[in-house]
Amino acid sequence: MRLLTGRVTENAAVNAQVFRMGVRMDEPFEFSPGQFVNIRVSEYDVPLLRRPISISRRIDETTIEFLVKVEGIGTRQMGQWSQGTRVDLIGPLGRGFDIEGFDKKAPLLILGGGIGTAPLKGLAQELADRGYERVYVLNGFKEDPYGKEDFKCFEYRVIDESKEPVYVTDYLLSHWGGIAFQGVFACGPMAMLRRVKEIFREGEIPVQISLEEKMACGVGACLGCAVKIKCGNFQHRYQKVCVDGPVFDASEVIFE
Amino acid sequence: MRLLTGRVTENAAVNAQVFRMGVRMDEPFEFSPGQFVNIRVSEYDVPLLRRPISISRRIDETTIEFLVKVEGIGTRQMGQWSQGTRVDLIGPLGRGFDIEGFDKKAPLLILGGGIGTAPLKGLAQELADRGYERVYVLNGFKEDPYGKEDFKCFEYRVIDESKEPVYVTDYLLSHWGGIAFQGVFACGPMAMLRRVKEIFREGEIPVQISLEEKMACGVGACLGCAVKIKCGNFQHRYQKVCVDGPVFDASEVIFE
Amino acid sequence: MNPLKTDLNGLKLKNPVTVASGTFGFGREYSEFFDLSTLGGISVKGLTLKERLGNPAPRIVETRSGMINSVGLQNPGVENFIREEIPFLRQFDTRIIVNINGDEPEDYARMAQILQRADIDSIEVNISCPNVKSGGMLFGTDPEIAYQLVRRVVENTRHHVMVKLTPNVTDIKVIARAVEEAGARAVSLVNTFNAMAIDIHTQKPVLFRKTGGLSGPAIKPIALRLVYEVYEAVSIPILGMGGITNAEDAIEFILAGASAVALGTYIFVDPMAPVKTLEGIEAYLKEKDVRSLSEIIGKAHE
Amino acid sequence: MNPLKTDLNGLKLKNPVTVASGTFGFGREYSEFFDLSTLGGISVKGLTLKERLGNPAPRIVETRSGMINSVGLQNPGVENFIREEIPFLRQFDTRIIVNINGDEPEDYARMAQILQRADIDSIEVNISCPNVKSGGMLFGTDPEIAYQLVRRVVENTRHHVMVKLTPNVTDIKVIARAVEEAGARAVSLVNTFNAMAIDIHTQKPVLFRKTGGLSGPAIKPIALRLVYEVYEAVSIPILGMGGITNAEDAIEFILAGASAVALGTYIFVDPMAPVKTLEGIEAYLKEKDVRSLSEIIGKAHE
Ligand SMILES: Cc1cc2nc3c(=O)[nH]c(=O)nc-3n(C[C@H](O)[C@H](O)[C@H](O)COP(=O)(O)OP(=O)(O)OC[C@H]3O[C@@H](n4cnc5c(N)ncnc54)[C@H](O)[C@@H]3O)c2cc1C
Ligand SMILES: Cc1cc2nc3c(=O)[nH]c(=O)nc-3n(C[C@H](O)[C@H](O)[C@H](O)COP(=O)(O)OP(=O)(O)OC[C@H]3O[C@@H](n4cnc5c(N)ncnc54)[C@H](O)[C@@H]3O)c2cc1C
Ligand SMILES: Cc1cc2nc3c(=O)[nH]c(=O)nc-3n(C[C@H](O)[C@H](O)[C@H](O)COP(=O)(O)O)c2cc1C
Ligand SMILES: Cc1cc2nc3c(=O)[nH]c(=O)nc-3n(C[C@H](O)[C@H](O)[C@H](O)COP(=O)(O)O)c2cc1C
Ligand code: FES
Ligand code: FES
Repeated sequence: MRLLTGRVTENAAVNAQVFRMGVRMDEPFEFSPGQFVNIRVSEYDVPLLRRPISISRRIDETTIEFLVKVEGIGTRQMGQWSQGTRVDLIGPLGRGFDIEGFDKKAPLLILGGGIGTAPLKGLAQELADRGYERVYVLNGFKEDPYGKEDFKCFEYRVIDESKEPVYVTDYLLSHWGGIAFQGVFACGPMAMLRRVKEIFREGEIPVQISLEEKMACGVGACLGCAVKIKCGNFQHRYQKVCVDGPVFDASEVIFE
Repeated sequence: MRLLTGRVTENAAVNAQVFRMGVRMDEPFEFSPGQFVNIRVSEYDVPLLRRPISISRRIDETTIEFLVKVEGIGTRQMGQWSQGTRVDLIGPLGRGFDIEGFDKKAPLLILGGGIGTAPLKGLAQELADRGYERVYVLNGFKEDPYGKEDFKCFEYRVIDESKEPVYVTDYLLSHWGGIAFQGVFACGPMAMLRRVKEIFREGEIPVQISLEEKMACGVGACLGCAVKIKCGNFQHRYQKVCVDGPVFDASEVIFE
Repeated sequence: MNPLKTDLNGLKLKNPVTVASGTFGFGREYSEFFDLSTLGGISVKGLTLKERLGNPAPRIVETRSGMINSVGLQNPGVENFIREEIPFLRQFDTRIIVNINGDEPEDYARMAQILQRADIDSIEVNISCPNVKSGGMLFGTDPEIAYQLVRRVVENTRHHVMVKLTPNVTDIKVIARAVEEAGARAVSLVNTFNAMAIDIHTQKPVLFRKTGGLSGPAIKPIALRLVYEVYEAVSIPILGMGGITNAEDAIEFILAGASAVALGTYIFVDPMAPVKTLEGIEAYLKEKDVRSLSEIIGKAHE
Repeated sequence: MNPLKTDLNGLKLKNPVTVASGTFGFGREYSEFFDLSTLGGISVKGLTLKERLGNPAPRIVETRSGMINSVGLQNPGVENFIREEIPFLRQFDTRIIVNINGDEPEDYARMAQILQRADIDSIEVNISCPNVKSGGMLFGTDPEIAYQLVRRVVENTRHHVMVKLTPNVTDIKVIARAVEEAGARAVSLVNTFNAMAIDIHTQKPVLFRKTGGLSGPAIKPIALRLVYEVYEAVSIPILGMGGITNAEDAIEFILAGASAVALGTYIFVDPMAPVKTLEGIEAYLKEKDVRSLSEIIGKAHE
């Protein structure tokens, strides 16, 4: 993790709320899928704190892409950045998805919900590059789905809930229930992640979920981004989403 | 005074610290020389308070010009406004220069110091338009003087203190001391205004000085912009720079 | 039924949006921007028995998301106010809240007497002004003095009495309870926080009076916590303020326990803010299908 | 001679820029951004006798120019700290300031004993944490308790003892004098302000623990005033903090009376802020032709 600068290469609307932003870093930038950066929004400090945004995918050696949904004052300003705007970020941050040790020919599942699909793009790309042959992707959106063309995978299904009122987790059970996934990667709303954990609870297969929590430092110093993690049978402790995550083993996370 | 909007028509550097900004208001805009507006700098409220800026002159029925010196966070941002930027301002505010009742053929003096020359441009223009024939203008700058071409007057003298270390008030005494001015208008640093008051103290002629004080509301509600004014022989009271000024009769102002 | 109407224990407001003392003059200036009848109430610039000149300049300095003022209660005195300002304010369909201040506890009682015959809706007893040499905030930090002072005001008036509390205390609940016991019908909070700024070039405090009162968005989180605490401590209603900029802020105060709110500093930034805040609250109630404001007052405590 | 060196009554710092407890972990994270030997001192995350889990999330919420935290003293306990963190920190040429916290006054004395043998430079007695159920801030609001607590710590250690004061009091001078009398060698101030935010959609407080501590640029004007007041009340030196973002802010605190300063929240915004602040102070001293920092400490009082 380092304090780095770059410049916006393009900023394009994906739908009414989401934009795709390319940033060329001033030096080569290494990361693994699922990692994020902490972006300074304004030199005038409104908002004060940096905003954590996942790295969606690599464009070239120095250029990375973000997919951002406008939620409030920080993301709104980022959406207005024109080409050439200077970007000040700390990254890469956190532990991304663990893609070691899987069988290249057995099925893997990627589940995304809304803007949670952002880090999954890079994940799918990486898995494809590494020669995984049977990557299934299932993405759900409340409306205006996007990203279809970006996923490199064996099978891709997108659900537009405004037209087809079904959750990805339900679709999964009813349509892909028979597939013997060897691993699951998920990112999306808490309710979805909780449900994913339940669905795969009894199985032996690893389920990796990417969590969000409010962050101040993004580097592990403030202890702001606590997530409750199992610790022995009846106890818990807190881990930091920013350095111990954002990707966690679903079986360890205590949802409340 | 009203809450009005307009758009930046141009923003050009005058020297390293000063810029000239044109703003076309969304509707015709009336004002008199010496009045000012209170400008909202950022929709994100950094800085929080509006910034008072004199109207330098009229460009056309709806377009006005400002001359702004970069001092801090507010003026720096204004200097970055590109053509088309939306401007939110309250104005016109305050009491400008009183130019009634002078003899069109007798000499009038305008004294400016640095950015204090801003409202004097419009004053000189107005006096010329009204047919005053003998308007003398004397402007002093620490360095990098500007504005020569903008003053419509009978006699114009500019002092660049970086080359000619003399204050306008000294120059006035040594060079124009013999002229029987019927009225004086001055705007500039406090030290200059105080000296102007001293110079003309014994005379009968009216000296109008434009003052600055920190402002919050700009409309007379907060009582923030107090200036000490004589009240009887031994007493004082406070007036508001924003509504009772910014132009005051020098003989009434108590400098401390 | 009007879902916006609210009641500060006898002071009935047609809506919960008021403007804070000292930030709205006597209403004249902002009447040029919008119809003052839009407001639930107007708290006028703090008055004293006799006219006051106020402090020398500089009186204000901006800080991050806030400002410090040391106006020092410049005002025409209560008698001039009654004569010159009430007739103007009465043109509008809104409540007149009269903010009173004194050097001695007895000054407050005197002012209450003088205001007896005046056509006003509430007396706001300011025991929290940090910008005067004597009195002011001092009274608001000692529960015993606060009790006696408010008691005397209540005894001397038929008007609704509200007490304005200072945030510069260890435990605001103690003061709130004291003034409730003394007969206050409502409390308003918060006043400004003692604060200062230093000019690093002159190496002196920026304000002539060295310190002043901090207001604006910066203080909102502390003000909100104080309203939340006071709501649990007393049973009289609260007029909440401190850094409110829009409907969202106002609703936070209402959920914390305020029956009405006041905008202050932010009016300087956007004169239309009180109007927009009112519209936003109205939209929120509609969206949440709330029939009456009272349903959500203090709801964050549930 | 080094114009930057400063002395907190026995705790000698090579320069006045330190980092505030809880905002810098145990130094490991930010050591990846700059050489920690740049700093005058490091105050570590608040410790307790035994390991603490801290509060459930959400623990932080941003406000205008500030943030509220309710971390709740998550820490590994003092023994683990001594074993695992001191060796790391000692690699750097900087002062180690150990922030201690307790549920009972006696906890502090116990921790002081445990720290006796530890290789540290100062103990910062935190009697001002608003984010724990018992103890913490309570001790910092009562001069008598504060006196007794600090006295016991001083009796139990050979180390330099500094006391961290809470701003949530009516009169901070009283507390400052009490801890000075009890033998504190210095005071550090301010800790965070009790504050809250409410989510208007859920209609509940945002933080799990409802309230937390406000820090960041928003509080600077109040913190500065408190430092200014304490400087006039005690003769022990002050470590000043609260919303410092750059050299200009730091110099304001020094002029108000701080012998050294700490950056906190702003490090999250700009990890290089402590380094830039130090450079800026250095440039200021040069520009003003000041030979030693001590010449300008408290200068705004003249
Ligand atoms: C590890 C991580 C990766 C993320 N990746 C992406 C991404 O790739 N694309 C994307 O659009 N968003 C992503 N987010 C969420 C993004 O950080 C928030 O939407 C953003 O911080 C909101 O800032 P704002 O100023 O626009 O909204 P605000 O006005 O601050 O708040 C709007 C809403 O966002 C929530 N929020 C604010 N700050 C955070 C935060 N730090 N974390 C989570 N929620 C927050 C608030 O609670 C509120 O509900 C990620 C968050 C985390 C923690
Ligand atoms: C009636 C009036 C007319 C003015 N006309 C002009 C003009 O035509 N052109 C121009 O360049 N400037 C003008 N000024 C001054 C201008 O308002 C300040 O320079 C500006 O507000 C500084 O804001 P900032 O955010 O850039 O600086 P800040 O960072 O706020 O401060 C920088 C410096 O400016 C001073 N300052 C801040 N606010 C004010 C204020 N409200 N009034 C005076 N000084 C202030 C500060 O004390 C500080 O020394 C005028 C001021 C007044 C009161
Ligand atoms: C310039 C100014 C003058 C004020 N004068 C008074 C006053 O006379 N009486 C009073 O009770 N409060 C006074 N206040 C405090 C406000 O009424 C209000 O309590 C405080 O500013 C917090 O609200 P805000 O953050 O929305 O401004 C004043 C505030 C400001 C900014
Ligand atoms: C996330 C966070 C955690 C903190 N933890 C502690 C702590 O453990 N002990 C302590 O004395 N102060 C703690 N503080 C308070 C800071 O040390 C400092 O006093 C306060 O934040 C004001 O400075 P700032 O505005 O520069 O952040 C914490 C502050 C923050 C923001
Ligand atoms: S955001 Fe600071 S520890 Fe995770
Ligand atoms: S700036 Fe508010 S009264 Fe002049």
